[in-house]
Amino acid sequence: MRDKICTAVEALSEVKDGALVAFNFWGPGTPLHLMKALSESGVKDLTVCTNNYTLRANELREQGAIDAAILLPQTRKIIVAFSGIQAEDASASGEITRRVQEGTLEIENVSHGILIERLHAAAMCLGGIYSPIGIGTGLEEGKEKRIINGVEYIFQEPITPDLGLVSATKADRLGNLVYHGTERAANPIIAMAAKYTVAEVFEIVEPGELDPDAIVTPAAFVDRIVLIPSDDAYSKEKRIEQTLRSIKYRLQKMAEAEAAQGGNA
Amino acid sequence: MRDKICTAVEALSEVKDGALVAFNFWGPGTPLHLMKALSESGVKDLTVCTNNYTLRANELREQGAIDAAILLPQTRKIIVAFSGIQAEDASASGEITRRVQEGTLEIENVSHGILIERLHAAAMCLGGIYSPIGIGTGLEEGKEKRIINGVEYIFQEPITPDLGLVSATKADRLGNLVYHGTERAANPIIAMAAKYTVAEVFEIVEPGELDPDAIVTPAAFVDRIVLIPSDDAYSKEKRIEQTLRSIKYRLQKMAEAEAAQGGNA
Amino acid sequence: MKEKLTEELIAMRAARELVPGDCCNLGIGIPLNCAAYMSEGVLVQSENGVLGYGPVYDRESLDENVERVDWNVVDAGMRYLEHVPGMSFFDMLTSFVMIRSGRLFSILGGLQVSEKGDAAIHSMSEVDIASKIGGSMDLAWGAKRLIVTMTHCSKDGDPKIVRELTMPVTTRKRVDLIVTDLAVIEVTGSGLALKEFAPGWTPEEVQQQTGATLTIANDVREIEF
Amino acid sequence: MKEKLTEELIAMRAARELVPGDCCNLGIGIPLNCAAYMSEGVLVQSENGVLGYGPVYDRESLDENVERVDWNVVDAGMRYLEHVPGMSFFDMLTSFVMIRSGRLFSILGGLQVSEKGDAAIHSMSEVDIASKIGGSMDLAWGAKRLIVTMTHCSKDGDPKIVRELTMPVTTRKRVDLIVTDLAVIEVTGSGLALKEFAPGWTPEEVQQQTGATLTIANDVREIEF
Repeated sequence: MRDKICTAVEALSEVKDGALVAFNFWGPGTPLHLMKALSESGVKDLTVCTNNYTLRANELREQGAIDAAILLPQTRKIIVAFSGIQAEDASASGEITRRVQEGTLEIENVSHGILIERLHAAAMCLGGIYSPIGIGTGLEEGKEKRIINGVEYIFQEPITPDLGLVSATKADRLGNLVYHGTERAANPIIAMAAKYTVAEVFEIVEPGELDPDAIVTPAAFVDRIVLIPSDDAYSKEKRIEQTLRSIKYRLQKMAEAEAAQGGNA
Repeated sequence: MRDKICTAVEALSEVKDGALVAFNFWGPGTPLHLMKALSESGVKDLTVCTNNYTLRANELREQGAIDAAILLPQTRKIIVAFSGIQAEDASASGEITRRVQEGTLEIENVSHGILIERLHAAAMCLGGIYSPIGIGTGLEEGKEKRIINGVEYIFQEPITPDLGLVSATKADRLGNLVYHGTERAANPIIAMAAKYTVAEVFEIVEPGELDPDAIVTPAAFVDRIVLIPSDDAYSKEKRIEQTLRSIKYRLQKMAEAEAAQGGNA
Repeated sequence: MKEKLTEELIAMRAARELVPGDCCNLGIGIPLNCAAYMSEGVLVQSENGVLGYGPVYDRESLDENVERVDWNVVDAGMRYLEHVPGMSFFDMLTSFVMIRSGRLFSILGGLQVSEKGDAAIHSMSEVDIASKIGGSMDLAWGAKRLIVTMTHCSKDGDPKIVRELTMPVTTRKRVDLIVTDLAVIEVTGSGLALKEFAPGWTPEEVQQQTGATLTIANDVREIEF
Repeated sequence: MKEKLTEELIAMRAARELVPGDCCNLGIGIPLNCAAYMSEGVLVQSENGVLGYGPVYDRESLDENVERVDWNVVDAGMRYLEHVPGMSFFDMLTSFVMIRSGRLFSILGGLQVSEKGDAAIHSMSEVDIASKIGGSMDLAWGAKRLIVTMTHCSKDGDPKIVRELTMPVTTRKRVDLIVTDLAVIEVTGSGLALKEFAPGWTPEEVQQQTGATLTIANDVREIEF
């Protein structure tokens, strides 16, 4: 049997320059271990497709927290539904602004629903879809429109990732995946849409240990399984520590802002 | 709280003539109790959309087995991916032929994938999709085609059921559904695509008894929940009996056919 | 001096639009406060893939609850959620089917609303390059009923209810109800109808702070709490 | 008199195209027999929503096994399946993503195959009004590799491998390999290449039973079992 279990480095060894890479970025269910490995892989000219492109503060990044900007030096285009790019405490923000202005970085804004429907259109091998979202907004610029049964739609092309990075709670050796809670998010759709899917998991079990009714991503969609090492910077425990640090940092910033306002009043 | 739990008669009381009704017909996961109730409801001019339109032999029908043809007198159009209409032992077959010839019944042939993608397009509120399936076949007749990035596609309109009849193993009182095994099939997609969804289940439990990670159809998609009475003709036990009778009947027919062939040789 | 409604009171009033059995998505900002005032039996949805959630962990106390918190369960705004009976988790495809198909009420924050029911809901990011559209366009387009909650005027005192939007459009002709710190206004086919006004204010005073013409509903009355 | 291969032998030869780790859908007819000859580790899929299934209950013995059979687990052909480790159940949307996206081998039965790789796979129903397309069009279009298994000629002796299809088309230009009771034939960009022939037959005899021109592969050989 072909073994799907390998390290992140092995799993990403054949990714090519110019690849379109998709991943979920929404707290739990973010493939941080694989993102880190991809940032160290040397591939360049990536198109990065993610639901959220939220920058962490420099202070948190110095303590190990990462965000999609870890791939920024290798990125030529970002497709994203929600961006949180705070200028004051995230230096990557300035880099993004500068690179967009000088024309070495492109940003394509979509909505969460459009992102998901375009990924799913790719999974179903469709040529395109007519979506109702964005009519009368900035998103219709340059797009083909069509009225069907009296309603106006925008033509949307599928987004087919060359590489899907997926995060799940558990895999069995065959590649069946289960998710817990809201880590599911875009992960199952990315696994189905990508030409090549790598899943990072916190645990690998034997076939038969997962309830066949509860498997969300069947093995056919998973090409490689990477077990996150227990001493990894993105182990379960380390992620909780980083989350708590990030919340404290945010609370502190809010308190500072309030104090400053109080001083002005 | 609005109570979603009711009888089949109550659940179907507001279905209107001319409705498009969708259901899964594939062994387990077929809403037989609701199909029976719909056949007794008096609504007419239905469009029936189902993955399989397989007729049972008269002998089995007399013993309580049903198929989509129970709705035939109320049906003006059938949208179907796979038809098993055996002339010799199912009298409904003759009725279908006659009505198609006289123009009171229309049949639209699709593939399983086309049926599902059109139902899902409706669920996502799309205006239409470009599907690769059916190019160069009879299914492209009369359809708009388009070449996108060098590949030819057929424009498919969404199928939006007015009524979705769904079969699941269990519901909780809120309407969350879980399925077991291959009863899942088209049920979750029909629940999402239909304007009004009625689920028949074998058991209703309290909220919290279903694992939130294992719920397949969330409560928002279910308008009414019908518990199949334990003495119903389509209770779990009765279905198994009907299945066994159907298998025996098929084996007997095959034996007869072989004997006849042997006689001819 | 006349008081405007607090964010809590705006949220309380908006939450009253829902009855048990309804499903609802709450946007960032004022709408998030609605959760506390919802009738029991309203199922709250978040676009990352959860329906039927209840209390949210207080950020201040998260590190005291490290053992109890389920770190895999957040809403779209990254708030950690307690487990409650009847909750379900699903993927974003299922989530956006739910959002688009008229099964959810959406209560969203607003930057501007026009008399036609157009709304500017999402902002651009701090550096004005990437947008913060998120789920707002889908939520606004597909809502069973779209309720926008916001302050009646901007910090600079400019009316946020206007004839034509001047900010980036999130949705066209979809707003059903506007709940502000001064009024409850229905968007009808023939314009804006003032239904309720904040205690101590008059319909005329509300009109003065509004950038579009209000018709005064026959049964106009003070907002009651 | 020369023997043609039995359906079992056709299935055995076709099954050999797969290696452990491959995923595969088996059509009705001869392909169903392949299951028995698959290498361990090949995951078999059925379009109603199951992957990784193993043994199928014998229909004759179902009523002896009423207590053991899981009546909720069937394949597309309504055969009851035993539970095996690693099996998964999913909805038809997931199933058809899997089917279309080149992740599965498809082994399907055939009524006719043309030299261009067109195939007639589905029949019309007995009354010729409704079709039996089922999943065949999706399975043929989206297969990683499409293998058609069939008898070389019809019951009346007509070749089923032809220049142009005369029966309703299921798919155009998708067939990769044809396995019949006489031969293994590859569909290439430049036509049909005879790779293997049934024991006791010659390439010339196979050509005589074929309605299109075969090129004889350099390494043509007898099918080995």
